[in-house]
Amino acid sequence: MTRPLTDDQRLLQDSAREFFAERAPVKALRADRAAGRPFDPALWQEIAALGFAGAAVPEAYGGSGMGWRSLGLVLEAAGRTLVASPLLQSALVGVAAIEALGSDAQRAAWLPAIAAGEMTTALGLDEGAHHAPSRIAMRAVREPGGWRLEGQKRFVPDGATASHLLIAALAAPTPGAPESLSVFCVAGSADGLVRKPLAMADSRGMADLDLTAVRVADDAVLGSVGEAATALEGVLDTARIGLAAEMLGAADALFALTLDHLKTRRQFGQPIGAFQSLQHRAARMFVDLELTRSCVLAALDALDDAAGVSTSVRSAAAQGASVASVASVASLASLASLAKARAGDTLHLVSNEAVQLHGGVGMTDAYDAGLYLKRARVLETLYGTAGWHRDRSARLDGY
Amino acid sequence: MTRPLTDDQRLLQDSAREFFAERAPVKALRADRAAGRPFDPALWQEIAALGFAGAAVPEAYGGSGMGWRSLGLVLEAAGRTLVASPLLQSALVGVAAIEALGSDAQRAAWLPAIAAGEMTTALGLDEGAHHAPSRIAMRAVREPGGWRLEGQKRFVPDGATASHLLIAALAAPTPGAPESLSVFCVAGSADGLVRKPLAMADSRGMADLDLTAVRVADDAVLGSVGEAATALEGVLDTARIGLAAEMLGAADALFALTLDHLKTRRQFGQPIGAFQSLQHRAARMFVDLELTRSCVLAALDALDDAAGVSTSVRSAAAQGASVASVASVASLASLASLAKARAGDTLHLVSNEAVQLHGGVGMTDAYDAGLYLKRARVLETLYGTAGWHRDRSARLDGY
Amino acid sequence: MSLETFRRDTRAWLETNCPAAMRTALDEKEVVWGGRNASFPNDDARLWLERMGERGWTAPTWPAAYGGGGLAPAENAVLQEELRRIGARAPLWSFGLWMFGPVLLEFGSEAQKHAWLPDIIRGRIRWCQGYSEPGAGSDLASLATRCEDRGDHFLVNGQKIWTSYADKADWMFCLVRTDTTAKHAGISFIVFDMRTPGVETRPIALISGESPFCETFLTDVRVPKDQLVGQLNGGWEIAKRLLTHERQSISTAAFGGGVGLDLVTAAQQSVGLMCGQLADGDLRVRIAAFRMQERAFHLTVRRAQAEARAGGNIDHLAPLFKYAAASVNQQRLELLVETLGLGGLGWEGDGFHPDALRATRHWLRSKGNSIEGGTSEINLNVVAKRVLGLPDPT
Amino acid sequence: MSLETFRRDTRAWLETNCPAAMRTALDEKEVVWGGRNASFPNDDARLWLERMGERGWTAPTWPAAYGGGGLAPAENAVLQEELRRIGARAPLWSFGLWMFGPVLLEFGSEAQKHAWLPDIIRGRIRWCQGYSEPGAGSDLASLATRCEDRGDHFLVNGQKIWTSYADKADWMFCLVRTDTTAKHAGISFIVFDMRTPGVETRPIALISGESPFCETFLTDVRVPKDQLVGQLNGGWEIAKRLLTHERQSISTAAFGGGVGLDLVTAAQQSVGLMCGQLADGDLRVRIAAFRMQERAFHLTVRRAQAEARAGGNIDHLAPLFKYAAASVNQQRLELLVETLGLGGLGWEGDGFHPDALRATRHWLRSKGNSIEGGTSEINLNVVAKRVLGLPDPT
Repeated sequence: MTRPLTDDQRLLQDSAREFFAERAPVKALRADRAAGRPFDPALWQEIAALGFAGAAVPEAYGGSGMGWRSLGLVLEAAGRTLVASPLLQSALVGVAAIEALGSDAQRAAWLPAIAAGEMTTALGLDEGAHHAPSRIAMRAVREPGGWRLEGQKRFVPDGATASHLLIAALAAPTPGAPESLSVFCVAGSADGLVRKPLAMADSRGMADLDLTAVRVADDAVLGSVGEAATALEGVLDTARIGLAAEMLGAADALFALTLDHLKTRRQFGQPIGAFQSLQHRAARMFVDLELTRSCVLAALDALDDAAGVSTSVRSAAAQGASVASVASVASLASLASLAKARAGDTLHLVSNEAVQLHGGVGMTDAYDAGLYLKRARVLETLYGTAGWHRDRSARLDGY
Repeated sequence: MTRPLTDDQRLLQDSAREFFAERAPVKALRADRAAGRPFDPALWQEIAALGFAGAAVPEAYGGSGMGWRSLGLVLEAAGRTLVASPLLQSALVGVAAIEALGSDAQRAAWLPAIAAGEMTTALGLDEGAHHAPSRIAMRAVREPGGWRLEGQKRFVPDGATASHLLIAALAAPTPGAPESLSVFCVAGSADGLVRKPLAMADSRGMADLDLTAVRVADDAVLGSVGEAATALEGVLDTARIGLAAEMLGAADALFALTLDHLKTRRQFGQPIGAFQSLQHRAARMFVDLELTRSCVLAALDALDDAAGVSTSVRSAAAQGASVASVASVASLASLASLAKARAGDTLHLVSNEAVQLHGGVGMTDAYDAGLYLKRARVLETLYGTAGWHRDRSARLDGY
Repeated sequence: MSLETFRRDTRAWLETNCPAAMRTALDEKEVVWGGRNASFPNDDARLWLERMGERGWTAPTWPAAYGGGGLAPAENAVLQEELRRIGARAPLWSFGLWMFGPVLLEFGSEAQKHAWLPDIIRGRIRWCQGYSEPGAGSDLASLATRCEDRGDHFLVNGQKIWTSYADKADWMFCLVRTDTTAKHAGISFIVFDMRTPGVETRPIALISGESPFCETFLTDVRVPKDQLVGQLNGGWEIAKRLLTHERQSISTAAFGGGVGLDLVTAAQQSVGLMCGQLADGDLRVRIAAFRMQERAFHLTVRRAQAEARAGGNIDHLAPLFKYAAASVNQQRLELLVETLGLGGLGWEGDGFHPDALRATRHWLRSKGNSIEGGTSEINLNVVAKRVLGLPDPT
Repeated sequence: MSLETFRRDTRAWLETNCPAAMRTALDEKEVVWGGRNASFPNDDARLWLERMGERGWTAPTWPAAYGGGGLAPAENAVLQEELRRIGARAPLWSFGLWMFGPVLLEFGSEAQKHAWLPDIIRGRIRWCQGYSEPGAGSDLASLATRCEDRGDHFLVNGQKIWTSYADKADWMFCLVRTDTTAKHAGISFIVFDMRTPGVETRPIALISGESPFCETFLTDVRVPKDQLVGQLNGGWEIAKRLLTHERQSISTAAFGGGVGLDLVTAAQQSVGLMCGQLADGDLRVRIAAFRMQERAFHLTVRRAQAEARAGGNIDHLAPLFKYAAASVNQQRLELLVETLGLGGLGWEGDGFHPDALRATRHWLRSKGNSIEGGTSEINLNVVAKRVLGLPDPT
């Protein structure tokens, strides 16, 4: 845990930052917003061509096999300029779900398609405005040769645009058996699926989904029904950690913008950054950012470690679950909550301080601070607020 | 609610501040601490002679009948110099308990004695280190002509020195009837009562009490068994509000001490109070203090109003409980929690900032800031921390 | 006339003259701002302004000589009570009434008062305020809009910013630099018609999607010399007076006071309960802490009002109000948006409850509360220096 | 000698020479400070210091010429690993080892090194640090203790404060003013024996009841001229180097690191549970927030260590550590004391659990964490100016 960046990772970080700064600066978000589209499909093809879409996909499946930390660095770079591409939902969440839950056949079918940027996914999990993985009502009913899905999903990121939807639903493996969470891969064009795009404050694409008698075949179940519940938590933790990386990038870039303003804006005959109360506020933000960075990097490392562990555990499954792997799962959950909560608090603080320290100009739509503020709150809310993760953290620690 | 001070109250405030500054400055606390006594009995006689001990006692019972707000002003003045006299336990809590629960005969017997400084009381309520009025285990068992008390009380303020202890215990009015909280007046010299003085960090007197087969007569019950539970909440709210007044006084005086230091201590060629980050911290403390002052005054007013209401309700009891009085009880509880929580947060902040802004000298025992810090935490904890009252406040508001 | 008689007459007049539709709560969208291009939500609103304006009761205490109500303070108190009694709407919102009028009464010439006050009172001219500049925000006195004496007129060049509704206003009152060799002592206070050639306005889009403020560009604007208010280079004194008016009106209005959703109700509906308490324990604690802070603030406003009524001095509390009002409103809206979850982060459309969309916009707009009319930092400076007596650096 | 051989020999030597009693956790009360009046908790502790001192392994990397261990960094790493492996106690705590020694090696004359380093290594002389003065705290360079050149000696007059254990020390290293016309460039670094006539110490009672610091009064103290370290008026450079040593040792020690009660356990025992969670929901949330902050801090320390080992530059994190370590420790102890309720606010006596009494004293002592060795304010200044590049006021 907490390894310094390797040379490869440094190179990747530099090239990702450079790429997004060049090809998808904040003004690209403005252009997308003006055009009423959540993101630019051409940009996604470039992202995929650079190997970012397949960063966490093993080489055997057509990915670059760089691991979660590397993907985290890419997400951090994307966060810096508020890029709202399918990276999070497809390259992170989709890949994590297929890796963790899917069969070998599904991995072979879908992972290369995601890595190539041809297939995009969106996880349909929550059914209300708050993250609540324990409150799923969507049902999958057994039918001959397949399943019938009935229910609604709300605020699904990329839900209007993804080629495939990964729908979490309650299902029983056999009639009468207890229901548990399972995940179904549903084509965006499926009959009975209605996608209603939502105009969010941050212009990122989200949609409500209505599923009425949506029929899927047996091979649409990721893995098999009844086995997903625990693994899904791991997928969500992966999502939270990747999201935290994106948030760190956004906070970091916004802080840099703010520092720049403090150094150049003059009032009362000096740069306002010479006023000690503002200096101390900036210094405290710096402390928060560095602490957050440590949490995000440690959590990404833990994902890579867990990937290693789970591989070895898989091969040694006959000997039973190892204590170490249980401990590392608990610690992964804990680290995921730590990273998401810390990134949430830091981004919250930095986004509010950025507007305030910019004064009037920070209130204008023409200036970027407001775009960061709006994106900040959406990211803070997705997959659990800081408060939700503090609560979870206490529960994980047994108090 | 929120009336400006009357001329009488202003006069009282000035004379109380002057008296305590003169007769009981912080160095008197140092002398008491050195002498190993919780307070100076001679001082208590002077306090009583000035009418402070009977400030809230009606004139009919030998008090000065000035009301709760006036007593609050005296407590605030006492708080400024950390006076640890029986004012809080006797003049406030004892009087409130006897007023609210006692029979006419008990009022006539005890209130004049308290006002004269002859009788002092201590409320034995909590049985653990945290305020928890719903977790009382002390039992009062019916015996012919009286009651037998069995149990323990912990951290009773003035518990080692009060002439009488007001012990909250569970008792059933008739054999087999459900038990409820009742309050018993026990002489300090009673057989079976063991008082163990505690050396607290703030040098204020507290004691643990062991009651083993302590026998009291029927007339030791405040009012009658089974009727105290609701009224006791009101007594506790009175205690919390008076305590908040004392805390406001302590915070206010400590802030003044700190401001003075900021104006006189020089580093880097100027008074440290010229540094903007310290100016802003001082300004925020000022805001907190003023907000706290408003809460304390409003809560004291509400006590006086409730005293009026309860008198009129008592006379109009035949017509049934009025909606207004129920509302005002709820609002009194809410205001008490508001005042105690706000005073707690403010005193916490001011006491920590005072030590920090004084630098090294604030860490020395010879300087007063540390005495305020220690007293602060004890006052913050008594009758519910700020967190406890926030929680209660949410419960009172139904969420 | 005794106060009792005045009350009886007033009540009778209001009974007759205040249309029923004007006795309902005023929605932001139905506010009447008056002016040359005044728009009214309905005929009753027009009638109500005409009737009140005619009696001078839009400005009850201003002298009758200029069209004001000429009421004594005690009479005005009765009038306000009677208006509140029937829930009457304010007939007119106006920077002329709130800001420019009071300083004109104090600093203007007799001719100026006669020229401008009656139209303010009747709501016929809508005013805006030219104060801040791109380079002069918190440090307002560093303003640079140049005003040159050209013999029979002034020539004004420069740029103003954060001018509320400049695009809808008829006239501007404006701070300009008439002496570049002095800072505070080189500022003058002038007024001019927005139709004057060389005046251009451009609305500023805010992060909330609204555009209540404008940039105003002044290029070779000719201003007649009798439109200088007060002394040449004496404008800073007027400016300070005006800022006081502004800060008071901002903090007593207590940002978005009556706005929208109740936090606790929203939380109970959106978050749900567990063991009888809000299911999100962390949010619950923060809501409780906030509500206590909000209540402490309201109690402080009430205490100050009571003390002021009793003749006490509450100057030391003034900078506190603006600071605390901004902070309380911002906290409330942050918590409200968090309580609504992703439902509180919509921009538009059917997917969101209209109240939630309104909350989102208010939340974004509230970020300006601690900036406009004196930043929170400036208010803390004022508390530190003027109230607490802390020294300036040497 | 190969590292493998070194490890084998070291392990064997330690096996033979480190007494079993010295392989247990070190309690504060059993720390060996050495000095002329050294006290040892037991004979094993004395033996352990003698043996380690003899090999120079109390200062493993110092040159053997002065009695040090003369080890290469890689060898020292092996030694430390082997010491950790058997859980060996530090044989000696010493400001001489941590602070004075390193600067003496850098700035001292050959004669001075031979005079003082061997005794430091053997723990025979205990040193204290004369830095702060009543008028020179955060602004250390304004120190005023005068040091006059009297031909064959210096004459020193003044007062030092916050001198750790001055009452128990044998010698002091001390900053003095040798030129009153320059601020930083008028400071020199001298050392003297505490038995010199005119040196008086007085312990300062702290709010925690302990007295680890002293005031030191210097009245006509004669100091031989060869006890000037470095150049006359060149003391500030040494001072800065020393402060860096001090801050590093403070923040890596991470205030009260292994101290006392576990917060969660204490809370569960003292507060109780409701619906499976701590009954005090407000306290629970604050404990959770704190523990996450604490963990974030520890992860940052580890990240910095890993980056430093990999040759990365972590200078920008240095002022952060002192600031954050103080804040984390203070928060922890505030929460611990709150968790213990009134039981956490005792001073002494049977009425309190010894662990609780210790918590109270630690809580009070922790208030100094953000003051000593550079206040939190100074650290934030350093972050703002040196790390973030924010300007000084003009």
